[in-house]
Amino acid sequence: MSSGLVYAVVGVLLFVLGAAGMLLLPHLLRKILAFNLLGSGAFLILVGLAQRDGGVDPVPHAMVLTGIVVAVAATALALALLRRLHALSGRTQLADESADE
Amino acid sequence: MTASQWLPLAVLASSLLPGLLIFALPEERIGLRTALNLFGAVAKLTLVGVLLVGVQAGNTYSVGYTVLPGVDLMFKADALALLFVSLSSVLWLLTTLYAIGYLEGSPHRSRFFGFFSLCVTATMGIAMAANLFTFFVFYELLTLSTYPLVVHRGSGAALRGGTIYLAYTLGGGALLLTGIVWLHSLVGQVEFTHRGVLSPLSPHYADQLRMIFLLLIAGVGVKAALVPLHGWLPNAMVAPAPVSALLHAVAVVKAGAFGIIRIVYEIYGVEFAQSLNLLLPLAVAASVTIIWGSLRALAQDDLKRRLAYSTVSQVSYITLGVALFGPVGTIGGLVHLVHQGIMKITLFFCAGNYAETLGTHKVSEMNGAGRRMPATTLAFSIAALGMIGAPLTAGAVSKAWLSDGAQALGLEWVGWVLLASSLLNAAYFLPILYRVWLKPAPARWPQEHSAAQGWRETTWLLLLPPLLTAAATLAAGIYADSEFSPLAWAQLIARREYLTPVP
Amino acid sequence: MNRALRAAVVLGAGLLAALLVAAILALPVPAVRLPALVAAHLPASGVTHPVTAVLLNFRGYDTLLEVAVLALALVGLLAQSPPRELTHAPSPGEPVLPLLARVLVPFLILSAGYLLWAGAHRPGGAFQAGAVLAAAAVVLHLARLWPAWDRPGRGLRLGLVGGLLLFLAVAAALLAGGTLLRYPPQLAGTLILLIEIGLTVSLGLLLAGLFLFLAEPRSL
Amino acid sequence: MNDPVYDVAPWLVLLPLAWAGLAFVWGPGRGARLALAGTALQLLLTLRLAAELLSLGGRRHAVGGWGAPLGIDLAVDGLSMTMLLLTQAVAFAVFIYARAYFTDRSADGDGHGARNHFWPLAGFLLAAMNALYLSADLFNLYVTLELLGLAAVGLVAAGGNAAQVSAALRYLLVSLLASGAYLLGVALIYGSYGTVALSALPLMSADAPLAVALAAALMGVALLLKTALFPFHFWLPPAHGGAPAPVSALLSALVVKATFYLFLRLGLGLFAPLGETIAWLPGLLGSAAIFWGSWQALRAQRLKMLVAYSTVAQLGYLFLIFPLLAPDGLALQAGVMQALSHGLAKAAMFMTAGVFLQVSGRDAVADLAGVAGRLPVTLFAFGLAGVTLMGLPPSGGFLAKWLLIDAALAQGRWGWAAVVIAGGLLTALYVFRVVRQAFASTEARPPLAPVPRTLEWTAFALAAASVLLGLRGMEVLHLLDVGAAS
Amino acid sequence: MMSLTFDLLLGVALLWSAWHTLATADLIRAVVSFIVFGLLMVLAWARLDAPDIALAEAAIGAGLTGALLLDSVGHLRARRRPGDNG
Repeated sequence: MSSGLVYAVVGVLLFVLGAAGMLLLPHLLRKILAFNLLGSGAFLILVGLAQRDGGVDPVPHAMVLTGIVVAVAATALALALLRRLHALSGRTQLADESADE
Repeated sequence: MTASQWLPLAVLASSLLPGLLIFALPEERIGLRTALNLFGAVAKLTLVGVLLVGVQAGNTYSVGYTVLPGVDLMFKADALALLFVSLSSVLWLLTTLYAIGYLEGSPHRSRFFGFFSLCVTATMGIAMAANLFTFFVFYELLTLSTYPLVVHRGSGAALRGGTIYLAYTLGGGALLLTGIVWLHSLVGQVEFTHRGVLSPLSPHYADQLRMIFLLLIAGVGVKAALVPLHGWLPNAMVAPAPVSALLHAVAVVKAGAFGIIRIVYEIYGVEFAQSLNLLLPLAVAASVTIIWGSLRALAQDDLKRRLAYSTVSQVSYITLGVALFGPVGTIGGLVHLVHQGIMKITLFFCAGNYAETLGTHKVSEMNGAGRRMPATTLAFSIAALGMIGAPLTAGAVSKAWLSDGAQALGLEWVGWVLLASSLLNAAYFLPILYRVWLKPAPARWPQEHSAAQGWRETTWLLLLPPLLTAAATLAAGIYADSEFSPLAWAQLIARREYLTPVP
Repeated sequence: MNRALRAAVVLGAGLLAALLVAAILALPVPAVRLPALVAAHLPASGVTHPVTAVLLNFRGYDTLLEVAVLALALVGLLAQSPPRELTHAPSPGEPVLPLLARVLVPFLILSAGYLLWAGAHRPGGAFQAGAVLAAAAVVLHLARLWPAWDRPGRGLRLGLVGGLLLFLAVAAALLAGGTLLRYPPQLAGTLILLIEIGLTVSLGLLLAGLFLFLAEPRSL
Repeated sequence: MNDPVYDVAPWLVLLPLAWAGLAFVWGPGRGARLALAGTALQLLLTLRLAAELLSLGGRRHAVGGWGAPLGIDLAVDGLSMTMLLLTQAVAFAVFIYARAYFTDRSADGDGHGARNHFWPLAGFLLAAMNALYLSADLFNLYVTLELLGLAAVGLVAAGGNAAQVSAALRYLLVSLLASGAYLLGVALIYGSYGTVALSALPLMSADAPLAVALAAALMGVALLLKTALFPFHFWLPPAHGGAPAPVSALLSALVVKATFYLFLRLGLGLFAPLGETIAWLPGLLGSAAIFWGSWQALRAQRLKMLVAYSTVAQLGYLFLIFPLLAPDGLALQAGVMQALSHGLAKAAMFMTAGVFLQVSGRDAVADLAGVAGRLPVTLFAFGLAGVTLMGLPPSGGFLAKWLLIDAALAQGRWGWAAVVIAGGLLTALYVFRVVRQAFASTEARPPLAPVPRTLEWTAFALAAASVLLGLRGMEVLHLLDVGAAS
Repeated sequence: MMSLTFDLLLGVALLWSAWHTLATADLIRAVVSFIVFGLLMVLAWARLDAPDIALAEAAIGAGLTGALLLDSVGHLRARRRPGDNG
């Protein structure tokens, strides 16, 4: 088993953990953390799978660099929204139901 | 573009363009709006006259536009189309005059006349549609453009009536669409053609074709107010009088009846429809409607509702004529399309006049109205007698041809239906005539209009249209044998449909 | 969220994990090998470090859009930062010692410059350099040597999106010649360096901005 | 590698990015004119591109000159061209509207956040959509999806009140989860085939590795989440119904179409062999969306919520095409026609809702009584848009419905035809719920704020376009027939 | 197989820190776990011969994101209202 494959499997577990966390955890900050775990999992899979035979593949490296920047951008926006929501309503969770009104 | 192409389009445009312009007019531009209305109506009449001469000479007028592969928006001004077109355009002119007088001083007139013109355009499109797709387009357009007229007053009753109207007509439209697309998927696009287009299909499809027939007839049957699809018509009577007159006596219900004619004659073909055993059920449905409508009319005290049920009954004469396999019945049905229109619009004009001048809406309030409003009442009486089928009126001609057609087929029960219907007609019209002419007038009318003083019972704009249509009722009866009568035109159509000598 | 739904999510997650692991263990050898292609075209790319070549040349278009994502996030974030409330409790947490910051920051800036320069032929480049610059700003802020940012002025706004606009300008100039981001081989190295310099500044500002526009105002 | 004809396609991405950036530099609330000029230019370029496509066929543009699989390819065919046209046309109209909408005196609680940041965010949004339609590379598509998602979220949140922020957060989290799933799919594809260029990937047959099937499932679910297909629709109504009217118009008309397009593109191409076996599923979900969305629209108290739920329902139609896809092409034509006409009509509808809101300061359906007499143009626009949504002739929606029923009946699939018909009637129920209320006469005549005519007439123009589209069906289908460049 | 053992250990550490990030009750601890996770990711990238990503992860993934998260937690804490649970 190559390192690539090991990290791909770890990536799978991270992704699934993050996805479950995004769905199950009520606190918005946790959801944001979970999203970052999920993203890291996907990055690991991308690079790990591409390098499962041991060689180095620069293409997924570039993709992951792109992905990391996108992730931090999304995280910052999410945190800004969370802080705004907290400031306006004191809430740190989304209402359970998408009520009509 | 040749004349044969632009003439049908011009007929459409002569009401569409004024309608669109009227929408844009501010409320207070009364003069310009009236001019536009009348210009459109007169222009349309002129164009229709040109078409009539041309079609009688054997010219064909058609124009098409491809919308989707194998689906065309197509117009054709043939003899049958012109029967409906000329009826509608003559009555449009009269109703426009009437409406100008009727709505004087009321709000939202630009909107009213705009949609009114759109309705007429839709009617023209229905009449001149050359295939089911085009027919459907204008059929739904008619639904949509009538709705604002039904709810025009914005009262609770008007809104309710509008909702019921939509529920029926949109539902019917959905059935119609299903039938049309089904047919389309079987045979592709079919143009309306004399003697139908489906007979070459293999017998394998007979069951599907019966289902499609049911869907199509149910779809147009809503507007034709076939029982049990008639429920919208009495409720739509909340609309202002000109709307009831033109749309619910002429345009909308006739659009349904006209659709039945097109479907039976020019999609299925009468022979083929007969071979699928479709005509007898249709005749039964029409007969039931005739009797049921009359019975319900008897029970109504509200004049417009009584007239509405009378419409339910009378429009089915057309369907009945169509369903009577044979040229004589056909002629009866076709000619009734025109005759019923003239007569029923007269009645609605008069009902509007009574309501406007005296504030009477109920039959029971009409005692002695004849002496107060003799001209209106005269027109009303002529039309009512026509409806009953009294000699010398248009109604007599229709009924005679219909019962002859039934006899030719040996369908004795149809004769009984017609007789019963005439008796019922008499039962709900004659008491009114008795009241208005012979009973003493009350001391006070429910809501007498102060403007109508002196010898004039109302303004000439409200009086002229019913008098003219009443005169036409008589003329169509007395001069039925002349060359340009509706009857002659119906015979021309029947000749082309059956390709057999017609009496 | 009710219990059944939670159980379903956990179950689904487990199933997905099992399937994914099974799938990646059974993966066949891919038909296309990009590393060979990258190596083959590296000489024409204008740089010698393969990742930089992919990032700014072969897949430079991705990078262009990615910078847009970052700029966009900042715009979205600015829309969320309410007017500063000055009556605010002191921020929690231990401030980093100013002395450390004074030592660290020059070092960070130097290393950013190095990363930018090195990116052409070894690991590093605009992203890392920009990130290090941003880190320097964050450290300064935590050491209370640099204030949080309020509404940006026009100069700062220009700095924030300048890198993107420069990148766009190069792309547009090249597109005017026929193909998007097709560098003439002899100019490729120069143009990439130009873009990277612009990006380093803007990325540094953008990444720092993500923090500084959100951060608590701290007394200096 | 490139056509001898100069390729304008990449400008459709560069231009909006450029004016978005410049608008940001200009400053808060500025840049409207720049945006309008840019969008007008984009519209012209799109028209030129469409004309070229009709005469020369599909296009492919190798970014950087490298070509797939090393580089990224842009590709235009009939399908993407129709979507590009829709995007620029609707955006142009909405921008004219937005310029008049975001004035200092707008008293509708939308705040200044929306006004201050609308133009840059809208530019990024437009760039994202254009880039998505042009891209032929799975990873590049991921970046465009992120750009699109963040721009949309930013626009929803920009108003800055609690409901908007909450809706935006929900939208953002859904969008991020979906993007993550999509990215995992890309990783699996790259692992399986060593490339992410659509042109270099083989069509995935039934005996493809498990990883590929999983990738298809992950990417499919991701795109359904972003397109808000029932039952993934929960985020849409608060986001679309809560945002300022111009934003709602952009989101409902365009943004969900972009992810639908990608779903369709992958379903028709890459995953077609895999997709055929489960094509009934999107159809089924689409049907559920039609019924659920319509039902909720019927119950909604606020007009914008009603329109937002209508989007949920109308999106359902788009997915009805999947079980009906056949070589006759009817279902695909129906889908594109529905996407176009819904795009025009829904934008118009949200714009009319914005007019009502600006004029009366209220948004409840019940408050619309008597509007018919006072805002006839706006009500007319609403009605015309409603005609398209109901699928009544002669609108584009009617053509879509006709094609869809035709496709269903040609295959003897009665159930789907029945859903289409029933959906049309349900739509009529909620459309006329509004129209009826507008016609109601009312004693109370609360003062109405004057409304810029631009607002009324841009909504009207889009609504009229959605109806008139029904007369230009042939042009759309001709364009759609243009295949991809090899 | 030294390296494989290291990879497996690192994998376990990654998963453990990730789990801790989501499961720990205290938000500050969760964020600290996340920063630890980020630093472990740097190692993972290094093991995957991806120094570029490792650099970016260190600066952005662990550093900047961590700082952002910490700042936000502080912000939420400072304004927490009664009855609002972390």
